[in-house]
Amino acid sequence: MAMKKFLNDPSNITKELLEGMTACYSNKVKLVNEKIVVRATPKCDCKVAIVSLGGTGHEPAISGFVGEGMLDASVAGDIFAAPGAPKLLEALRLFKREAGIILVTLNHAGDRMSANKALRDAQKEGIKVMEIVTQEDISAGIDIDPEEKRGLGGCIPLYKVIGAAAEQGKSLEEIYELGQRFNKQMATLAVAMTGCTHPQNGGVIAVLPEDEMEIGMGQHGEAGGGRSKILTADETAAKMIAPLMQATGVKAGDSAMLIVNGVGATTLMEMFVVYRKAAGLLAEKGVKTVPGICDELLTVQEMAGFQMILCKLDPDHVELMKATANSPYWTVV
Amino acid sequence: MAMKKFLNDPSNITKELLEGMTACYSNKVKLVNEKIVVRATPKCDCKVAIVSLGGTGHEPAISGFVGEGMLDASVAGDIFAAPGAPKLLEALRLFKREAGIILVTLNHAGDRMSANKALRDAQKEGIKVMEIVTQEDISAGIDIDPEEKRGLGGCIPLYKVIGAAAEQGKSLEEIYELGQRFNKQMATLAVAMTGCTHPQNGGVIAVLPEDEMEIGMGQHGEAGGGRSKILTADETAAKMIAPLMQATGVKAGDSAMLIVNGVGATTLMEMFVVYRKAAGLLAEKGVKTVPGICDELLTVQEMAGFQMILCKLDPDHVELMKATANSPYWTVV
Amino acid sequence: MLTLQKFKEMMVAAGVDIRASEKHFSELDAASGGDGDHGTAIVTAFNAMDKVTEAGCFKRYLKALTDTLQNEACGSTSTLYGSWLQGMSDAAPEKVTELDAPAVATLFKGGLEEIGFTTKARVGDKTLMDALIPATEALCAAAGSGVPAMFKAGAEAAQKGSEATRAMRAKFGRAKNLGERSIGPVDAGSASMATIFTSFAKAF
Amino acid sequence: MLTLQKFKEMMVAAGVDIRASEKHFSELDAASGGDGDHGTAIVTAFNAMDKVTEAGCFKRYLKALTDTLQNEACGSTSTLYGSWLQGMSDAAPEKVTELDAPAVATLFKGGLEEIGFTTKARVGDKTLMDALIPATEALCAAAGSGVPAMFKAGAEAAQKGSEATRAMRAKFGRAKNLGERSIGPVDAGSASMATIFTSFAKAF
Ligand SMILES: Nc1ncnc2c1ncn2[C@@H]1O[C@H](COP(=O)(O)OP(=O)(O)O)[C@@H](O)[C@H]1O
Ligand SMILES: Nc1ncnc2c1ncn2[C@@H]1O[C@H](COP(=O)(O)OP(=O)(O)O)[C@@H](O)[C@H]1O
Ligand SMILES: [Mg+2]
Ligand SMILES: [Mg+2]
Ligand SMILES: [Mg+2]
Ligand SMILES: [Mg+2]
Repeated sequence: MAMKKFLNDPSNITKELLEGMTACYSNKVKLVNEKIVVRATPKCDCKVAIVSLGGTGHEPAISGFVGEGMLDASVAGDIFAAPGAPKLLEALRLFKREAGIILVTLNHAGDRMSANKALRDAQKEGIKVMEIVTQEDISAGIDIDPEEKRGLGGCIPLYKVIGAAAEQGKSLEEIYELGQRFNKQMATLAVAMTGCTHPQNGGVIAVLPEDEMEIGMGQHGEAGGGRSKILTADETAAKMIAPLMQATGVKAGDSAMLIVNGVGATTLMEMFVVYRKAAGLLAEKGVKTVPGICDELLTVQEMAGFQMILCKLDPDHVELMKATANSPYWTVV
Repeated sequence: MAMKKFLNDPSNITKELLEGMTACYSNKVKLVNEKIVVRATPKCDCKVAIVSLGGTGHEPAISGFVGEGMLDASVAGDIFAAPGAPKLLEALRLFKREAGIILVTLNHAGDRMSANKALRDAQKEGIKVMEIVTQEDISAGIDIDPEEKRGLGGCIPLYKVIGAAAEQGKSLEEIYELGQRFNKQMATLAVAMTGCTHPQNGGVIAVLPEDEMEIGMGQHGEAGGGRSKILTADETAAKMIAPLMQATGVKAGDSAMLIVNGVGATTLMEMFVVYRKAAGLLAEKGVKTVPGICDELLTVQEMAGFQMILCKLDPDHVELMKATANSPYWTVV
Repeated sequence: MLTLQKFKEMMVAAGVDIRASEKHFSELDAASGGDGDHGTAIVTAFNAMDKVTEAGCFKRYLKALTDTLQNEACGSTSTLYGSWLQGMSDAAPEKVTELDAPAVATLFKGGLEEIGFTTKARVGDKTLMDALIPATEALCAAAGSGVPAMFKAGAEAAQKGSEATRAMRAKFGRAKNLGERSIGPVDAGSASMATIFTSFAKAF
Repeated sequence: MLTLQKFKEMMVAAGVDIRASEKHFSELDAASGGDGDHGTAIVTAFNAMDKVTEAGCFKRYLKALTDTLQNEACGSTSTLYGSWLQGMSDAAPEKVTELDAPAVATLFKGGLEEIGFTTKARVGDKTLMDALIPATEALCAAAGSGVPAMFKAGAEAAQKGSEATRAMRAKFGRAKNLGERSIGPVDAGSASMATIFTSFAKAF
């Protein structure tokens, strides 16, 4: 069966998509060194730079969040594959500065190995960089070793918070502290209903039976563990928000941000229905939700499903969420 | 086969999705009279109001474009069904004002019939309203009677232009003039690769053979006419941009905006690849593209495909595109 | 004679038959290149009309149907059926609960006239008008033979009109861009309209 | 003796065999709960290495392979194979184009040591280490029997190690969240590693 995707030579996908994105949003981003997306207008190098890395095929993430008040650079690998260490090192060199760099790494084997190698090399070259690793997928358990938790869409609100802090001129240590605090107070759970097609090899990833869904699906269709018959939107929302509340520890009076991150084919219509129920359950418990997001942020090709991301917010995080942002896919006036 | 969607009672979808959207973006929009989405903070009634109507199931459209610098209200019907005339009349009453109202209607039978009826009734009540009908789908031909052309995603950039003009305090006649001028200079062409499922009755709309795509597909999976074997992204882009250029009449030196509106399952990755080629072809002809959009704006459930929208811009349109906007799904800093 | 009570029973009967064919109407809509929801739309319309409790007279009952339907139904059905019922209500004499054959003809003539202002579609355009126009004409032509014969004639003409849409190209509604490929299936709206006239005849 | 020329031929042979099984490796990746791209990744790596023209000596050839691979390949493969080749390059004596059996053992020992710094995975964790560790050990243990015997022993051990991953639960990489359900299929990375050792043995 022919793959139902609009593509040219599969080995050029990453190159072409980055060219397309930067052509479309030419007022916000540009492409340098083939795989590094940076702001069209760089911010003052007196401020801390925020850099992140990741595979492609998850658009708009990660490059779509480069811009004022968000990332300074994203380093792209290839479809579902982290960039190699040399490319990441190149990016760190580009942003070498007194103020320092925060590198955000999602906890996946490939990303971690590239980051570790690049960080060792950067250190040798005297590049000042602190790493924040996101590991917020609670599908394998809430109280397990963070090293066992994958990084899913929670990196995106993290970019927002630390990006805003960097824009305000906060120091490397301050940003690291408030970023880690944010990082530890967020949790994500994913659910899938269909598999997806790998755009380079046409292989189908994560086939699910016709009447089943799976809570706990990973960022690339990797299986999770919570298969069940298809539940209603409200049942699904309830089943996901409960462990997320437990994991983040939100309680009455706390502020929180709820994000429903569509991973592909699931419509915004459905995401709104799910959001409504989950937000209602938070409200029932007395949690104050700040304006959230229903949108595709970090996707898994055309897979049907979504990630529910819950972030417990401290007062400084609430303020940073409101700060101006101007990336292609997260804009705050 | 069970429908692979996150839903509750199918007859409540519209209600629940509107509640979810307005809960999520509570700082921007709110729901009144069950089916009318208005701004959280209304603009001064000394300014012209912009109202539009349409069926649901196309999220984020239309309600996701209510906000500062965009729509004042959207009137929702039900899945793929325009609101009835009484609901639209209610909305027109809510925005009755000296400055007047612009009503944007997409050219679909149901929408037109509701709008015609509501406009007749509004006139009797002394509500000042001028209608702009979008009819920019060139799939049935370029030079045919506009009444034969459907309204597709081109309404969204139109909202931006006239929304910005209204925010600046322009008069009803001025807004109507620049809106119609914009309207007549834009064109849309859609392509689909898969059908979609109607979320209320589970029926499959527009089945396509495994190895075929169709250029000219309508807003609800209605068939178009241009079936072919699956083409590459570049071939598809070239095949679509050529008639769009002809229809809009863009030529060397003109400014234009290019939008790739994903209708459902097609990934942003693919849209970028397509955008890159189409923008390249425009550049080859000497057309100056302003920053565009690759995103899901007006969708057709989980259908794989996209709409390519080309807008020839006059200098005033270029400026209006840059003005601040703050709706949930179109934000300009 | 057509009593208001009987007419209400006919509406209930039509609702039952419409619901029984819901899926079929949606499939016809999709098959001829529409958006596959006509069954959903027409059932929603009948569900709305079922809520009407108004019992005063033909005029007020039909007006109540019009308002409820237009408020609760969406899409083309809302305005088309809204106009049809509105036209009948307008044509109904004041405060009457029984209609003789000529008055029934006037009622349906009024409905057709009003819907004709809402849409430009006529016979041959592959819409519900292909059932409604001949049905109304046959029903009126049979006025001399009494009310039962009128509904019988209406039902036959509606079914024939709907069948004839198979060979037509859609020129209105969502299916119009399909061109040649819309030829083949019966138009969804004409099918539901024919069902309504058939139910009317059976229930009388 | 292993000449640089022969080693290059072995690399080319491995590339041919790896390409022939590309789809198989991706399927194994998906089957055990990974993201279904290991074939794509490992072929990209060999395509990159094919571009290396450096011919000076083992050390420089292996360093060139490392750099090209790390620059062009992405994902886990980039860093894992990068470390392996880097370790071999570091262990190779300067300016040498022929290696005797003990020197070959030193080369592969160096590769294993370096990759061991990059990942904590060891035998039993259902990764490429399940092929690489026993292969390296068997290859080194056979050093007394000459180079051909070394590669033969390496190939056998790699295949056996890879086969053994069937019964294992993934603890590293993308498949790790699958738990029990990762039991059954062979680990993709171990399969490609076993293919490489088998190609080496055949091509020697
Ligand atoms: N402009 C029109 N004039 C007359 N009938 C129409 C028109 N547009 C649609 N119809 C009728 O409505 C039917 C479709 O109804 P429905 O599916 O409920 O509406 P929608 O087009 O809003 O999805 C068509 O089969 C046709 O009979
Ligand atoms: N942390 C790790 N340590 C050792 N090997 C690993 C690790 N992570 C993955 N692998 C190996 O890599 C293989 C998957 O490779 P590949 O699919 O190319 O990478 P990716 O996980 O980036 O998609 C696995 O089958 C496993 O053998
Ligand atoms: Mg991968
Ligand atoms: Mg419809
Ligand atoms: Mg329809
Ligand atoms: Mg993989």
